[in-house]
Amino acid sequence: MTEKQQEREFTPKIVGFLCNWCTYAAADLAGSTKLEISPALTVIRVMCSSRVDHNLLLTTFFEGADGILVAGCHPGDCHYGKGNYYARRRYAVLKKVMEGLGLEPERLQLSWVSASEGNRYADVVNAFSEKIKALGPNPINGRSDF
Amino acid sequence: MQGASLKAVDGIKGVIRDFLRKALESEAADAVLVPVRTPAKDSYAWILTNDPALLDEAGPLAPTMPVQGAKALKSLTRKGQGTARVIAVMRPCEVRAAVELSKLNQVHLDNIILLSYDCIGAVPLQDYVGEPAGSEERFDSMLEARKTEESAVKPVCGICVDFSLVDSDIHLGLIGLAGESALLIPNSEKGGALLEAMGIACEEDISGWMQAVSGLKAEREDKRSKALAETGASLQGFDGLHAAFADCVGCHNCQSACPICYCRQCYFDSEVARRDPAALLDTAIARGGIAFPGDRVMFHTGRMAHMSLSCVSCGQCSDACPVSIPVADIFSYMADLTQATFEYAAGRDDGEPLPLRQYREDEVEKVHEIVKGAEEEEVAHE
Amino acid sequence: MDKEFTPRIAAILCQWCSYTGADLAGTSRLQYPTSIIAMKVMCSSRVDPVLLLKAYLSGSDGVLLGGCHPGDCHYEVGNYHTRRRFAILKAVFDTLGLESARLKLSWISASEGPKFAQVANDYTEEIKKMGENPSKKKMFL
Amino acid sequence: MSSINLDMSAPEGVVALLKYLLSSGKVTAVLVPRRNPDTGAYDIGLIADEAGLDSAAPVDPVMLANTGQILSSLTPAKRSLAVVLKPCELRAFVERVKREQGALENVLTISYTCGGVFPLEKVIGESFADVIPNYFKRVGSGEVVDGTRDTCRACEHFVPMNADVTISIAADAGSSSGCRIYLNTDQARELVGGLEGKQSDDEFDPAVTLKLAAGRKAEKEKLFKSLAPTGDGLDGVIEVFGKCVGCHGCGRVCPICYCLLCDFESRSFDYDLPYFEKELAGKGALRLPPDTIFFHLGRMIHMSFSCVGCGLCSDVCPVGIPVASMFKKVGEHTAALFDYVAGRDVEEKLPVMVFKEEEFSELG
Amino acid sequence: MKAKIGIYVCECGPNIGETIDIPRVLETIPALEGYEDVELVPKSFGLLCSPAGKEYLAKEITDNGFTHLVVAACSPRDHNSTFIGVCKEAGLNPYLYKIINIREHCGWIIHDKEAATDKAIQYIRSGISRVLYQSELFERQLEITPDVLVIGGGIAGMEAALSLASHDRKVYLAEKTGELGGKAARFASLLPRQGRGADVIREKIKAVEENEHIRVHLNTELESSIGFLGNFEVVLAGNGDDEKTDLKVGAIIIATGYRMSDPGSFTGYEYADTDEVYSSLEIERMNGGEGIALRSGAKPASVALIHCVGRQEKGYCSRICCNYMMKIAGYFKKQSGATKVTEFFFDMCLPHKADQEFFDHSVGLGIDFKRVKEIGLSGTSVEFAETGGGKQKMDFDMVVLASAMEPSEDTEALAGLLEIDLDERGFFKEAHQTTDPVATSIDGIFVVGASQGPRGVSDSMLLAQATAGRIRCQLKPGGKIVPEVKVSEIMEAYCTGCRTCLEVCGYGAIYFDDQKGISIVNEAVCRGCGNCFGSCPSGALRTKHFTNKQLYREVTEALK
Amino acid sequence: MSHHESVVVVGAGLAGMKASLMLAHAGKKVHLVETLPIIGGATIKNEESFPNLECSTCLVAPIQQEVLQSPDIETMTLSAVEKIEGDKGNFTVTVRKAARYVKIADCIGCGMCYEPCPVSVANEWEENLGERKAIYVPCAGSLPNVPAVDKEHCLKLSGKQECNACVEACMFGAVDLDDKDETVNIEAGAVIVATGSGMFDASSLPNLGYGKFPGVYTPFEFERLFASNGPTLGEITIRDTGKVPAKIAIIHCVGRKEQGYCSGVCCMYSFKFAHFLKKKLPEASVYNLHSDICVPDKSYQKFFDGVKGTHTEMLYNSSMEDLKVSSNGAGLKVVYLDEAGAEREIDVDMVILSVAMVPDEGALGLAEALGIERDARGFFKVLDEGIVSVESSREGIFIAGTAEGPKDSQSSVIQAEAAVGQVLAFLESCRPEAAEALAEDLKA
Repeated sequence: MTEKQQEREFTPKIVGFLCNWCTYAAADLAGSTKLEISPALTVIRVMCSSRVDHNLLLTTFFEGADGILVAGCHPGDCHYGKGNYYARRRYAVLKKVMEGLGLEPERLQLSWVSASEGNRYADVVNAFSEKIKALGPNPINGRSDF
Repeated sequence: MQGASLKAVDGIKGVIRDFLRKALESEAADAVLVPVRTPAKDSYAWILTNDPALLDEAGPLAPTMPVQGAKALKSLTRKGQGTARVIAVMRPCEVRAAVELSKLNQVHLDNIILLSYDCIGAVPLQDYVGEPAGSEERFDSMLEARKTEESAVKPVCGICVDFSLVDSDIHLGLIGLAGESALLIPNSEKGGALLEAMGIACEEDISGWMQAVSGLKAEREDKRSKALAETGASLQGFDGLHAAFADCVGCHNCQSACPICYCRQCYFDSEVARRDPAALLDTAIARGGIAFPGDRVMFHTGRMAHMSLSCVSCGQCSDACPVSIPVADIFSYMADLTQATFEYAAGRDDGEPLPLRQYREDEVEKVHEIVKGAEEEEVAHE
Repeated sequence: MDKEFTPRIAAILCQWCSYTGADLAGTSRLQYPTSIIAMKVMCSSRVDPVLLLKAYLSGSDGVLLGGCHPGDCHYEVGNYHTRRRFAILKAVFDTLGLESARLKLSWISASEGPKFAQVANDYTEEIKKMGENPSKKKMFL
Repeated sequence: MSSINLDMSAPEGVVALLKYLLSSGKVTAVLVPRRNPDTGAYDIGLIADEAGLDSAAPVDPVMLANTGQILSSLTPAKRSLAVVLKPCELRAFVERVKREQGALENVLTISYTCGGVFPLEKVIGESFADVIPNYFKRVGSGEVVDGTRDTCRACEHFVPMNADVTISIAADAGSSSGCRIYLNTDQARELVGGLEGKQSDDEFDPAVTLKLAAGRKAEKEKLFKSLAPTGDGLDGVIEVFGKCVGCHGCGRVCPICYCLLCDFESRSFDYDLPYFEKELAGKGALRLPPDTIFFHLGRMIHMSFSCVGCGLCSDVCPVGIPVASMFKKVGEHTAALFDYVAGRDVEEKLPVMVFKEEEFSELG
Repeated sequence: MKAKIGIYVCECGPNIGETIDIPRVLETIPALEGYEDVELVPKSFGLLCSPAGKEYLAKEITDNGFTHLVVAACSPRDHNSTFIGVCKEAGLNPYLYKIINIREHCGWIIHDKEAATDKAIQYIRSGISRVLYQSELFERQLEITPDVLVIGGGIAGMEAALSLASHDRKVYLAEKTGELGGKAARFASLLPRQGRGADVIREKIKAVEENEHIRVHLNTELESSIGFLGNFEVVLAGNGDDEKTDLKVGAIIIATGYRMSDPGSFTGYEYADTDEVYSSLEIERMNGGEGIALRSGAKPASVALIHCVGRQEKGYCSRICCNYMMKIAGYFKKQSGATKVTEFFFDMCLPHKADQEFFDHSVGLGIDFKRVKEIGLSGTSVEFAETGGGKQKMDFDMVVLASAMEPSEDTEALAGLLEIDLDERGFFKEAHQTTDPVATSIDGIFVVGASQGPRGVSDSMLLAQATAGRIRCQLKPGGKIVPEVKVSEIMEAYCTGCRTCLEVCGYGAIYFDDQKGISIVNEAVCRGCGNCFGSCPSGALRTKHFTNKQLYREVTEALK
Repeated sequence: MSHHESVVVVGAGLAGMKASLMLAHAGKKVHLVETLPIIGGATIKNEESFPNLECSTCLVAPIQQEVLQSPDIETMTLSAVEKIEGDKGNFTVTVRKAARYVKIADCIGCGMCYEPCPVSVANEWEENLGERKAIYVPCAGSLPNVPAVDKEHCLKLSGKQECNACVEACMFGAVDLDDKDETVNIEAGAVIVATGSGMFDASSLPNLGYGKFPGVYTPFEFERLFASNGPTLGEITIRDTGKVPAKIAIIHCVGRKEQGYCSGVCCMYSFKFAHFLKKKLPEASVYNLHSDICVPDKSYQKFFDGVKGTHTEMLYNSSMEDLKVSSNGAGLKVVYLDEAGAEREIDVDMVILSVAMVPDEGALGLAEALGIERDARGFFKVLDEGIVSVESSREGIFIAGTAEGPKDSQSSVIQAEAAVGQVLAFLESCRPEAAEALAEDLKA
């Protein structure tokens, strides 16, 4: 197989942590509208985006996820009041660490998708999955020295 | 701000010993926490004492920093504040760590008087224990010249910009002062009250000293940004990261020596972080192999995410590393990066809340940029 | 050394035998020195030797661990385990040249009030002879 | 059949053996030290792909971490693994199995007569590669090699105990050109039996190691004497451990210290101020953080009889305390109380798990 | 015991039946690697959420003796509760079950059937893996006390007390001052749309005093409070004496009202004490007494009423000023029809359907309304510019200012004591401004009346009634409460006591145990969002049913 | 179950749903009667709610879901109250349930039935901005997620043609075109009326051009235009022309004078629209033509300050009668009188009319059916307006939400909660034990 072919055949593995109240609902809406969404994403439901801590994201990344999506309610809409504000700060720290280490921070994405935004959900997931496709596999997957 | 000029008979160390003795004798303080040389004369340890006579053996300006002072303070005050007023003689980075720990409720500073000084750096621990007598000599000559010799101190000391006045109660100015004199500067109400109780009047002009300090600071800032940029460049990507930590043996000494890593048990040593045997084997099969000691890079990056916001660049991690990984340089680099994101500086001010304990609805610019970036890209795609 | 030296001996006693023995010594009006500071545990096997070590390092001049005679343990076999652990502790002390004589294990049954008093007296005398626990003066511990 | 001889140096022979195991599908993966050919950095690889064995350095005189400890995180193994361990690492693993921290099922243990390893600080230098050939030469001739760790030079248990496979290296002058593989168990014969080589019924003869054993013993006595040179008792202990910075790295890398949260780091070792005030009143001075020496003595009480002398604790000590030597010395005494040898036999119960009714009558 | 997992794929008609190759799913599952020591029983069914499906599933669980259950069907938002019900009925702890959403996340969105099937298998495998890490959780029922403490004896507090007091519910009413009624007790009249005269306040006071189920504590303030919905322990303290009252109540209602901001503190209104400038409350007082008069005792012949004083500075409209200024204008007109009354307003705020009528009525009284864009005061001389006009100056005998309402003085202290939030303006903050306006972030603590924001008498009373509604629903006498099960817990050994979790928790569900030096989750209060977990670097927290182990399983499976 | 354990709630908007849930929590059996095929009310038409611009669906969907899943709430869609008999605490409420033609219990909401339906009609729920089939759910994400058949347009039901497309498409046999309307009698102790409100008919003011120019919109039309689950998927384009507007005028107080009151919420939603427009069309110019600004909540001013100047130009319109919207060829021209009474004009592409909230069109009928009074403006009257704001003129019947008068969501919820409190107290007083206790009290 040539490198190019390989590239073409690459189906990324993306893990999406979706907040139960907004983004998970948006995913349902997208589903019931039968929008086509990239199978690259595997959804993991959490109650709130603030539940997602650094270690969970790092583990996911070092376990070889090609992309990680954290998605929750828009700021101000958190079902629990202010969880997503904290989530946003934690995300910013991790993003900065990845940036500082040149670990392709674009593999980590935070998105706000509300329950009525089924289309946006599809767009976000598909765009992210395209972006990751273009980026190629998480380099850790080719390495036996980690 | 004004200070009191102190003339010493017995070198700078003598100035501090004298001051501490007086503080105990005048009952302005109940105890002091200072480094004292170990009986084998091969290191220093933190000693809490109320006995003025014992201070003769104290090395308040220890050449090396075996245990970060904030950790000593933590062991003393983690469970709360007593009534005894304790003067702790600590380097600026130790004071800053103590301030961070105070925010994290691991240190209680109410009855602690932090006495700090212009720091000329610390000799790397392994250098010191390898050659204690020589290190003492070298340090003393640096102290006399009041000038840092970069080859003799830890790399982070050479690029330290917070070597002088920090959030202490009393500061001892040394840099740029002639002869054996030192400037005692009250730096908080508590500190001022102590000096007053000891009958020390602070009426000396300190602008000369301040000028010398800011001069050095400017010099250091320049050096620091260059050095950190270099570190950053060496780290890039999985290759860089792997190279940096290739020799890591997974002992986690860096974490346990770190004053900021206050967890009882590091998450990465915990049961939760352990992967089950089958999962490890699966990963090995998928990648062709995995490397042990396991999760080394994950540990270091995880620690960056967890504590770089509070990192004070004291260099203890490098001191504790048995395989000479420049952990401190790396963390210092990361600390500058993450702290700038939140317009935060670790240990700058006890009143400044920890970034992850608060939020703003309209985020500070850099956080906003990070999050905004992702949002805009999506919209553009639509 | 101070002639008036009265040692402090931490005595950790199993509640079924030794502690009852100590009580008996008391109710029998048997004299034993005030140096003994008795503490009750359910079984001598509850005592991790590290606790005895802590007592030693904290300046206890002597450390006495009392339990039921081998075979008499209220919990069947607890004191056999105690004995092994104590042996390890002693061996560590001996190897490092620490004064293992400051550690004492004694089997005292509930009826042995006199034995308790005897052990207390003898051990106190022995410790008196040894003098103060040097760890009291070691600030670098 | 109980041995196979390969026509290559022992280190090469081990790699060939591992390659055979992987390529024949007898094992799913092997756990073995590797050396990055570009950087010279070592790690311990769990390798599932035969190509990955090219960088294997199975018997290099390096110990980055205790392979026994790593192996225990990979067990119980659902699929079969082969592991190359130093004798002390194997003993550590066995000690861990006794503590339910691992299992022997599905694990093929490969060990070798060990010439000792170099301290970590020497290993990380670039020039280390140059040291290795000379090392194997001297090891083969049964010498106690200069520059290897104190505890290795003083180690008398360099012949593996209960390994499935034993490779003859130390005190075997032939090991530079021939690799003698002894198959000690049925499992070994089943998995390795198909390896192409000169088969024989020879069994490993401990007699050849006697000279090395004697040399090691002499080193040991010297070492024990050198500890705490100027003091004995508390002063001696303070002399040795006084510069401890309390990082507890020794405990963390110790394969025997298996506690998830060391008691000395737990809440029970937090003191409140009245405690410190009392201490201060008594002594006039006290050290902070407290319990510096206590930690080491406590650890000796808890685990010294299981100490296998792997030496990692000394390696990671940032202030160069001879932790391993001290533990080795104490451990010999505590284990001797019970005629116990750590890691000798997985069936042998930990001394603190069992007792005899008639023993230690002198104690009370 | 060997785990036996039932895996039921719902065909959901064509929705899953045709979009996913169910036979392939069923074939693949038993062959999954790594589950050799687990018994997997995969089956499919037409429509599991139908009555027949539920019955079938319940029977399957019982007959097979499943230890765990995985249902591959639709979104948990649709039918999680359905299958939880089935588990409960069949005697399987519902926390040992998991629903896998293969309809919304596979069948409907992945249009290639093969790919959708692969994805479904992946999700199901992940579910199997996860349930093995799930543990049983049990609902708890907590006893409650239905009694209520009301803090503040103004109109809102009294209304709340009256709405709740009954033979099986006691209400304690703590009032800081020596009398009930609050500011409204001094009103000479209410707004016309409020239907009744001001005597309604007096009637309420009497009703409260006579109600045997209400215990009034005058000159009393809250000293401390701990607990949660249904179980608060509070201490009241007399502010004149040292008397302490310990109470157990199920809910706390804050009705501490408002305070008029000092108009003199706003730019343009720096008047002297001797000036004939008054606040609306002063006018109410005069009107209720000797009549509205100047300091000299003379009745004013001309009066300026100025709206929106301090609105700019405070950053909010106080909602009721336009209306009560018209009421006050009416007082002047009633006192003497000849009084020249001029109202200066910026925007007339008449948000109630009846307000316009009142305005029209006021115009009819001859009140001169001037819409201004700027205004200033110097003594009793008013400088202003009307919209669309230039600057003018008019002199009056008297000026009345409608100053912004602000939180009453003890608001901040009370919020600190009860650990509830204040909004950016200093009023108590609602749990949710739109959907939960009378509750606070702490379940069981409610805010009514003007302490929640500027309100008039009738709105305050309505809020009080709303709170009564809430409490009646949540705290039935003799009833119990069932707290959330999927809560956080703290593992003592790993907690360092840094209290980060306390700060990020939005519900006050975590408290600090000084004795132990650790944080502790009050499971009765925790809502299970997991923010505390996200904040804890030590991993000392565990979010039940969303533990790290469980989520790591999902991640690992996602990456296989 | 005795009467007093059961309550009828009329209207499944925010107030009605909140009230139902609370009553269910309190252990009452609730019959929630809704005329539409879905629940959620006006709130779910909005993408975001003021003042915090929270996603309305995120706020309301959990409430809808809980209502539908509650075993204590019987949700009756396509239903209306016909009459009520009995009195306080002992009502018999007659509800007419229109046939849905889809069995809710059997339908799983997959939507397979819409596709083959040959009929396409304007979707009134989408303010006629989009189309729907004769078997339909009003919009994606509707709850209950079960379609209904519009018998007026269904070929078979209207007798136009024999068509069974939807019946055949349904795998579950859930479509039942033989379904019949039915009438049920509910025994209930109390009734809460939460039927919401209507919108002032802008076409009654010809000078505003509504109905005449495609660029003139009502608020709900604009909400649906903006909604990401709306007919344009949130794209703001002018109907017929498909043009993206560059200039938009929002005209306040439409119908205020005619109705005789300020609705109290229009200023806020007008500002919200300005925010929406700027968010989606950053280059657009937005004008708010206003008179008195009414932002009566503590948080509203901040919102207003946030849009004023940055998101919209504020233009004072001193006379609604003199305002005129006309065509200028390419777009629209708005002529109005400014604060000084001078005539001004602006050219725009789109006009949004912020119309008054008015009584719901069914209010009169419902008032008659329930035997309760309405006020002069046509809203349901409450006893002692203002002091006890939830009791209707008939004992045992309570009013909540905008059925009582214009108000914002917060006030609607407050009223619903208050109504529940009153209902519970009322039902308590109706219990025979309570009567006995009272009698005893009196004796004593």
